[in-house]
Amino acid sequence: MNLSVRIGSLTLKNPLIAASGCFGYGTEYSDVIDIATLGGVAVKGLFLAEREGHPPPRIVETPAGMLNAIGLQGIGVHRFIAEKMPELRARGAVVIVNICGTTLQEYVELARILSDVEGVHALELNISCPNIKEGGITFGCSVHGTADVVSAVRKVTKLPVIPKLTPNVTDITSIARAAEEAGADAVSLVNTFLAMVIDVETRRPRLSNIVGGLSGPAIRPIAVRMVYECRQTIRIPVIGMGGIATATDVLEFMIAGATAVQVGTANFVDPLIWPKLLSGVERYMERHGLATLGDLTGSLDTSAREKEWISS
Amino acid sequence: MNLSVRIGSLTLKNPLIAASGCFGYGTEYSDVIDIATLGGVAVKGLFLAEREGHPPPRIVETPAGMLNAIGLQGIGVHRFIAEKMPELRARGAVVIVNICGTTLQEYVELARILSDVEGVHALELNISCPNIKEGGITFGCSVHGTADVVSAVRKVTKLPVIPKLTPNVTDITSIARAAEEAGADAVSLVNTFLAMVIDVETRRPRLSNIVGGLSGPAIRPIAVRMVYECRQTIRIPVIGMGGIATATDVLEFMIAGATAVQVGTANFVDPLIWPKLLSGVERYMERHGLATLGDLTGSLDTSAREKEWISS
Amino acid sequence: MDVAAEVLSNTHLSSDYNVLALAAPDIAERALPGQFVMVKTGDRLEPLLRRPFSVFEVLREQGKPIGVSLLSKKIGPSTHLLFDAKVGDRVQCLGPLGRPFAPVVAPDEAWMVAGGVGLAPFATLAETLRAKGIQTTLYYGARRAAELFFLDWFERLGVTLQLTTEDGSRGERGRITLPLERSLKARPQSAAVMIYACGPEPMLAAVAKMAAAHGRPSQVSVERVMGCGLGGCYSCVIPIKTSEGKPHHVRSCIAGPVFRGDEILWQ
Amino acid sequence: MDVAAEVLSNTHLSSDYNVLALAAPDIAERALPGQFVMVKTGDRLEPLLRRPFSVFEVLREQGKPIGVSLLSKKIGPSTHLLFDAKVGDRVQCLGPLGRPFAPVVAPDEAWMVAGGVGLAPFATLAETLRAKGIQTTLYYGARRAAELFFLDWFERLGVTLQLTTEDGSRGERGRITLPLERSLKARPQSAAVMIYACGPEPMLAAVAKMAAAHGRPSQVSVERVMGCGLGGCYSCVIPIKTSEGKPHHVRSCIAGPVFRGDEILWQ
Ligand SMILES: Cc1cc2nc3c(=O)[nH]c(=O)nc-3n(C[C@H](O)[C@H](O)[C@H](O)COP(=O)(O)OP(=O)(O)OC[C@H]3O[C@@H](n4cnc5c(N)ncnc54)[C@H](O)[C@@H]3O)c2cc1C
Ligand SMILES: Cc1cc2nc3c(=O)[nH]c(=O)nc-3n(C[C@H](O)[C@H](O)[C@H](O)COP(=O)(O)OP(=O)(O)OC[C@H]3O[C@@H](n4cnc5c(N)ncnc54)[C@H](O)[C@@H]3O)c2cc1C
Ligand SMILES: Cc1cc2nc3c(=O)[nH]c(=O)nc-3n(C[C@H](O)[C@H](O)[C@H](O)COP(=O)(O)O)c2cc1C
Ligand SMILES: Cc1cc2nc3c(=O)[nH]c(=O)nc-3n(C[C@H](O)[C@H](O)[C@H](O)COP(=O)(O)O)c2cc1C
Ligand code: FES
Ligand code: FES
Repeated sequence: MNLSVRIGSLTLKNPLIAASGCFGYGTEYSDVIDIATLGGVAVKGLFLAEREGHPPPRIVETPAGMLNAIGLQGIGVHRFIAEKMPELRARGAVVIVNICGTTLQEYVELARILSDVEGVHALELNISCPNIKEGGITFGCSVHGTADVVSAVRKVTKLPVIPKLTPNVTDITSIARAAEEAGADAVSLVNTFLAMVIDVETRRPRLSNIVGGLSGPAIRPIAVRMVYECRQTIRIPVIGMGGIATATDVLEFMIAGATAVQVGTANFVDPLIWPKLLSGVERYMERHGLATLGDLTGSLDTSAREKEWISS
Repeated sequence: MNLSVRIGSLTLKNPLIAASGCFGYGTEYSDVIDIATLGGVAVKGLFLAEREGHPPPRIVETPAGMLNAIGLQGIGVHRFIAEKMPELRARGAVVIVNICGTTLQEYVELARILSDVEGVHALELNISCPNIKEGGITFGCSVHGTADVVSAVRKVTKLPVIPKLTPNVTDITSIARAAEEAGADAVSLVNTFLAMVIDVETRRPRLSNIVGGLSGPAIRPIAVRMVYECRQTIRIPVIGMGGIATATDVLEFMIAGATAVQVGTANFVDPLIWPKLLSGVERYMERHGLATLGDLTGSLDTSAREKEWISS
Repeated sequence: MDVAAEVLSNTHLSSDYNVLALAAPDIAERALPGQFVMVKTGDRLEPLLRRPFSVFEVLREQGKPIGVSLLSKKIGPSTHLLFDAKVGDRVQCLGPLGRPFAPVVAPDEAWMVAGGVGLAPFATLAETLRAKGIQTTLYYGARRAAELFFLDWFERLGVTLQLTTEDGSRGERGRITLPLERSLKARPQSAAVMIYACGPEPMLAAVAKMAAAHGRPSQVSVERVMGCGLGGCYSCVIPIKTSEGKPHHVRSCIAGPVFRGDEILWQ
Repeated sequence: MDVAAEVLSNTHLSSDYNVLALAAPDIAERALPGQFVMVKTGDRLEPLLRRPFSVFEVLREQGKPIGVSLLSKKIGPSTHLLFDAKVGDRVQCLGPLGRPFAPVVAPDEAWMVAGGVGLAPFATLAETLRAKGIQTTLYYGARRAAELFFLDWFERLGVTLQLTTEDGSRGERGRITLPLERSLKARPQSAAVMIYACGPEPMLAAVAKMAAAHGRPSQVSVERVMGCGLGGCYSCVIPIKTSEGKPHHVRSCIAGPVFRGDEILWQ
């Protein structure tokens, strides 16, 4: 069955993408699964330079979710290209590099560098990391900031440019529209929700960073709504994510309007989730007689619901 | 033990308030518990006129939460005063009336009417209902809208004025500050998060209104963060809510900065939750040698956490 | 009345139907036919909310009420947990709640119309009616023969059975409204009959309209998604006809679940 | 290697300690002392994430590995579920994961220092060491006598025991670092000894520093909150000393959980 989807000039063999920061640099998982079977791999957010990130504790579990404040620890773009890309290329992974800058210039610089790297298939602009001040969130929370980063990066790369939007805004559609108008090939949403957990016995935050980003099934209904809103507003593809843990969740995002989806937290719970999600989607397509995923994306039926004979 | 708290000129015997829309008009629960033992009862959102609300289905369960789109069905302020207030007075409930308007005038009118009603202890301004367009959300999502409603209501009432803030904004602290400057006695937060759930088999929204408001434990970490942020920003009391289901959750909100809390969804799960929450808070106060809740509110310790010998 | 009821037994009737016997004397003592309990299975966050279940049987030991049973059909998390519940487990039960069925008085006859798990409230109703010597017939429709339960039990009680299955594997093939309509046609206007119905809403609508068309009163127990069961959330509303014509939403948990068939504005 | 391991037995050692035997031949075959498994208890959303547990025993039937056991201490949702697990239940186990302990070679001695549930990795390590005829001592500290487990088992294996309890109810009163320090002082520099430690981090820090102070090498198994166990999330980092001096965060799930005591920058 053909489950391929198009994101700008890029064709993914299926709509399942490993979410950035939840799949290391991809190489960590190459013994666990064949990473070439994924639609794509969004690698951990990269800055130009190496970063140590926040001190631990960096995560804490919450009702049906988790909070993280990793602080974008990473090896920096140069070591990534030298140490990780060769294996990713060799394994045939579709690499989407998630880039973070503290300045507009840094995004541009990263985009320039990565555009010449064989095997890099797209750039995801992380303008939405909630737990470091410099993490581009300053850009991602405003229409102008988003437009500035996207158009600046657009100018220097032929790679698909995919700004990743934060849900911590009053109106995500205005940000999505700004991204589209600035030349984005797609938008991905959502990043995590700024949140916190307190240990009442010690009266201290459970994360060293005090606040962190909420992910997992808990946020799914909000993320689905945002994908739906953006689908109504923009024409470019929406890559949806936020709490996907089953094939049903993948379908929910696609019906709401996602062209592809990313899975983060659920990959921690089950690193072998990918084939399960894929076969679940396939079975659904067969059962509903759908030929391509294009028939599914945005197919939400908002006409009045008739009653079913539910209990018989 | 003295668990009383002050909200403006109002003193509550304890910090536990039934959240608006989750406790009917209070009278529905008078056979289940003694509603006078609650710190307060925030009654279902009232407009001037009666409303039929949205067609069912109006709720759907989500991971560790629920979505609702009731659409503020209600009997209107006049029938409320005539039919519900007498019993609420007789039972000694501390009544906080949650008012909703489609126009600024309507809020003012409601405030005028309710100010003269014996037994009405405070006004909670619902400028944050996510699932009806006219539900004041247009006010609640902007600094100016919030300031306008609060100062207009402030002019016509001596009752404590408590705007209820929406979490669906980029910066809740700016809204909170606007409310404070406009003369609010306290702010309550959070209302629900705009969200949606899709039935993938029918490809229809699970709610007739398509979108609804997310509540319950799932949202607690986001709500706690917002209470914490507001506590850092404003001087007036913060009434915290969002996913409180245990005494530990009550304490978490208070440590984050809440002076009082509201409980909504958890009251559906366990209508007898109130004494359990209260005794849990009392036991904690004793264990930690705290004399008043004032010692607890905002007592979050953000200094570096030292390690504990956790597994021995 | 909220009880942490101990599971006394769990009888699987099929791959998705089970009867759960629960120790709850106080609920058993007060439960009337058609009333329900709000059930919380497990102390976890999923399922988060309680779920409404009709009181199926009132369990007695030497005549005195010791508990109630639920007839449950597996469709989601709560009913899965009820299906898998083990003896000794505890299930939180709030109730009895809601408006019960109003029994008729002889010589009026009672016709109970059940669709699938809609059978649940009719065991206790049948007992009440038969105890008053009322002629009682159960019109009972299901998907297949294997999902027609407790037939002997109702027969022993002296209840006349009219059965249909959607696949014709037992009784008449088709929906339960077929034999019901025949009986309504056949019955002389002089002989009074009250029609009770519980099941999927389209069935309730059909039965209510059919009863009205033949000048018969009906009482239907509606199933709405319920958040609280106490009138607190306004999730369970159903549209009722009003004098002004425009529908009015009433809470089926406290104004119902039993309504007069002609009160409801059927979609 | 992710296995839906069947619970073979669940032995409660106290009100909060239990040993869970799991059928997992493939994990058992590959597990090395000090390695761990990522465990998902239940198919629900709470607990959502897996939790790391050391392989306590490798279970064998006629010599061939059939499974592993976990020594668990109840502190939250996952360990509660492990404590309450019933024979026949299934527990999802991913592993074996992480860097194991490096065994010494005779005539070097091995001193294992365990704090509380930190005993877990030392059963398999002791077996390996004793099989190679290495002189092995277990320094084992707990809150009270009732929480000192498997003493006979270690003795039968020929392991010398040095016990402390915080309340003095068994062995020496106080922390395990007391007898350890005495032994370190007493031991002639000529006689090599490797110190292995597992337990709460402050204990690990104390042991590592003590070993270094006496010029002894140490291997410590650290406990960090782990989101994935595979290097994917960067939640489990621990600061390591670097040549430039400024600490470097390494992932304890793949670079550890066993580290050289002198690598770690102890807070
Ligand atoms: C007054 C009353 C009495 C009831 N008595 C019984 C009974 O005796 N035995 C029994 O098996 N069931 C009964 N029900 C239905 C029962 O409440 C649902 O089957 C139950 O809530 C399903 O919960 P779940 O977690 O298993 O599935 P869920 O995931 O909650 O529901 C599964 C699917 O069924 C739909 N659904 C859930 N509840 C209802 C409902 N009440 N009406 C229509 N659709 C619904 C949901 O929207 C969802 O699509 C009764 C309902 C009411 C209102
Ligand atoms: C490599 C490794 C091996 C381990 N081996 C064992 C073992 O053999 N037996 C055993 O009982 N436990 C072991 N642990 C600890 C075990 O992982 C935790 O006890 C478990 O995660 C608790 O889960 P929970 O859901 O019961 O409680 P949670 O609610 O997850 O945790 C309860 C409290 O303990 C804290 N906590 C949880 N995990 C850790 C941790 N790893 N380090 C420090 N604090 C933590 C949490 O922050 C929380 O405050 C090991 C940990 C690691 C990293
Ligand atoms: C531990 C962790 C680290 C993350 N790191 C990044 C990151 O580096 N860049 C980024 O854009 N998003 C990051 N995210 C956000 C995820 O990519 C994803 O947007 C979010 O978790 C929602 O999806 P989920 O619910 O499936 O996890 C991270 C999430 C988690 C849980
Ligand atoms: C069914 C339902 C109805 C609600 N109606 C109102 C309302 O009328 N006015 C209002 O201000 N908030 C309303 N809310 C929001 C709650 O008061 C509360 O802010 C929110 O549910 C978060 O708290 P919780 O997680 O404890 O439920 C409603 C919530 C629910 C679940
Ligand atoms: S179920 Fe809450 S009002 Fe009826
Ligand atoms: S636990 Fe995820 S990187 Fe170590």
